[in-house]
Amino acid sequence: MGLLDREFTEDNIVISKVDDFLNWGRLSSLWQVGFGLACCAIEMMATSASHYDFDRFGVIPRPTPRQCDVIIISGTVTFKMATRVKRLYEQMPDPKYVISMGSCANCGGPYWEHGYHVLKGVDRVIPVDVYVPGCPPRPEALLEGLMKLQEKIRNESLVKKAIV
Amino acid sequence: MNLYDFIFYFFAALTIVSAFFVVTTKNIIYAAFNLLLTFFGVAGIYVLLGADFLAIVQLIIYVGGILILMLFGVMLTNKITNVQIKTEASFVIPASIGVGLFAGVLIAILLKTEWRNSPADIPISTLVPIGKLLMEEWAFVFILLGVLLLIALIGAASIARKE
Amino acid sequence: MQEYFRNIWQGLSTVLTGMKITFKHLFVPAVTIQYPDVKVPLPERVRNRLYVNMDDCIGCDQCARVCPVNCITIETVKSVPGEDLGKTSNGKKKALWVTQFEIDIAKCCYCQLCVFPCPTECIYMTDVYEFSELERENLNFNFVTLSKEEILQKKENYAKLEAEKAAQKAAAAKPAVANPEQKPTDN
Amino acid sequence: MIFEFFADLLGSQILSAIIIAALPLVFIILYVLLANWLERKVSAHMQDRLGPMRVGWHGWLQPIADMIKILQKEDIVAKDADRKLFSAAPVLVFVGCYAAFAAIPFSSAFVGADLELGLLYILAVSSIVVAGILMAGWASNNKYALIGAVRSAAQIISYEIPTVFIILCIIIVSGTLNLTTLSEQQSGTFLNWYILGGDVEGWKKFALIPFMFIGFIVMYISSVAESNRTPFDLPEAESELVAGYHTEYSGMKFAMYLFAEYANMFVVSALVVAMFLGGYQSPFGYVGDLINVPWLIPIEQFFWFTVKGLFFVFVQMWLRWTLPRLRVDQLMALCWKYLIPIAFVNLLIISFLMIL
Repeated sequence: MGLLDREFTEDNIVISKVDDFLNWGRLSSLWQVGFGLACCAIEMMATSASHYDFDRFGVIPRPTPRQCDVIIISGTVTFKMATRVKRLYEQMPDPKYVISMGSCANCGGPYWEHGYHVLKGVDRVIPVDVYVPGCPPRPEALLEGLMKLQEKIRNESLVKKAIV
Repeated sequence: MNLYDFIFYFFAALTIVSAFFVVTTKNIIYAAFNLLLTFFGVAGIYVLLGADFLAIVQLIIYVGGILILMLFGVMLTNKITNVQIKTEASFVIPASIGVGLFAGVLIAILLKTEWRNSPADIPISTLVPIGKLLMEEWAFVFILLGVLLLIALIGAASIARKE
Repeated sequence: MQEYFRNIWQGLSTVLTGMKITFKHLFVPAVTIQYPDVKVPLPERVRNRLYVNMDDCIGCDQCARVCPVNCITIETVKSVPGEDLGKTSNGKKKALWVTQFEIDIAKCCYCQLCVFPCPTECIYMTDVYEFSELERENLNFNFVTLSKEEILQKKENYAKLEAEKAAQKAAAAKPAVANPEQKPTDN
Repeated sequence: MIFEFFADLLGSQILSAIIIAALPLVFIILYVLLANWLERKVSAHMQDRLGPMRVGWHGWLQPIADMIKILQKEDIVAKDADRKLFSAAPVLVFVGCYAAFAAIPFSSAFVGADLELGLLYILAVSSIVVAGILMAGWASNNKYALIGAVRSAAQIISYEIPTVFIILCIIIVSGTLNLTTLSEQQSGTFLNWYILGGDVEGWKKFALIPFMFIGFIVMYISSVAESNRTPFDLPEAESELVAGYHTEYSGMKFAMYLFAEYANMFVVSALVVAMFLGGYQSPFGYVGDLINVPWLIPIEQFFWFTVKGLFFVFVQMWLRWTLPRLRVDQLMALCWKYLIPIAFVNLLIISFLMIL
């Protein structure tokens, strides 16, 4: 993986074409951790099921985090679960992405003020790429979040970003 | 270098190196998996010697059966990976005498054998002659062995039964 | 023995039946809605993203108080006499400048409770559901129409008014209580 | 034969051997890409879904995208894993499947090694796969991986027994273990296929048909079990064992398991095809014979072999999306109480018929 580990300081036409190619591969086959937390997980399952069909985007649930690219935090993250979520995330191989689905995962949702047991937003333990709002979000909203993530991946680059 | 030479040296090296590791490694699982490579190399050499049936049987029985059984035994036995295997010599004098004798016999055989130096030709399969011999000349022994195995099987099953 | 053969028969026949069903479904047209190209029409009273029509908002704070998760933050400044804030669409006269009206949609639980108490029906739920964001701060929607300078000015105006009122009060009360040092602490 | 052709062309036996060995690899890669796409499409359409749609026409680029992505993934070796065995296991598993391709007769012109013991050879090298899976399970240092590996080994070893019985049936009828000879014996129309009694003459042919059919079914069931596919996918049952023996594998090492699994599916299908369904023989006769173009025949044979093999791969996918997973005891009961007695009785009846 020598090529990928190195960060290029200059942009050029070859690298940007390679970039596009590699990004295309990553964005069109985002395998998901088969992992659901709360009521949003039902909606996530509906997204995988026949009517919305996550597989159209190349998303299939894999049982083990070692073979996954994206983890969808679907629902309330309790403190007890937060450690598990973090461990699952750490077990995934790079490059990995996180979709935070629903109000509870975004910022604690209904429990953001008085929930003694709920993590106030999953971004306190793992870096979130896309926040999908909704309580729970419609399957379309999740698909839209996934497409936003794909856009984000499309704009990733091997070129080292200049410090702005 | 001939293709057959190439293959022979490959399998010979595989056999010797992995056999060396089987003896020297302290990890019992490593020993088992190196044994797999040894069996595999020996099977390859059998093929080059024209004993193709023997090679296949070696693979099926030793790799597919006995080795897997050994691995099962090792893996399902409690704490076997923590057992200290003694690798230092304990009976130096008797062992060296025994090894010396064995080595002497081996070397004597090596020196006395008249090695054929004819180039390797593609061997004819031994399958049909073996089948004919088993079914015609040695049919009685063959059936006897089959009965023996059957008895062993039934015995194992009756021992394994709970009631 | 009979049981044994019945088992075999049952096993084979049920597998074949199942395979027949799945094979039929291979040719059933898919029910999939191809989302970005095709969108299902939403039900009429669907509850999705909140929207506030600031033209109608009178800053009554009722929606914020009823919100079960406190995701609405409202701050108002009283208007000074002479300012015309205009009227709402159902004829109510506005009396407050709304200097802050934020809905943290990330916290919102889409219960629609804020919609009912609104006297001017200015807060309502739209059918927009595709608004995922890359940053959480972007989910904190600010509906205030006034610019920052205007807000500052409104606050100043009100402060001035208060100060004037206080000064008047102080002037009226001066003969009674001769204690000018307390004036600054009043504000 | 193709080996001599390359040896003449390049003037080097070693080089031509390497080329011959690489040809199945090309086939495996192309086939895995196709099978992966097919699997997702078949599964989707059986559930009234569409499957991959967003990359290329009906998602035909999906497996390629998967491969590009897997190439970029981090290669994790867990801290407590046994590094050497952990890296060696996927290679061993893939080698086992790949070695089996050597004896598979793709057409009369292309068969890697025309072995007299072809059938037994395929059985023998598939035992290396078992060792590789056990190695993966042990080296991962993960309870799920180990349980999956042990289950897999138990399953494959048990189901080898009915397979061998059915192979014995075929040996008795055909008198050969050579897959090419076996295919040649079934030449002509599909009436000569061994599932329809083969080239045996007279009433025996008709008497053989039901027993050959039973043999075919037993063989197919046990071959599905040997390639660890649903309903016999207990080694990687995701609802109980995370992902079984490849739980800890990521990136290219996992891709090798993926390749090995799909390659194994084709090997067992090819074995069934070569034994019962005419091997590379066309069911009707050849276009090359009709228009008198002899070099067309091997290409047609390759086509027929691939089509038949892919059909049985498709049936495996079909079964996968039809049947639920078996329990361990049911799995063993199916093998030891049903398949083995049936295969054994079948063997006795067929040998009796052939003596008559």
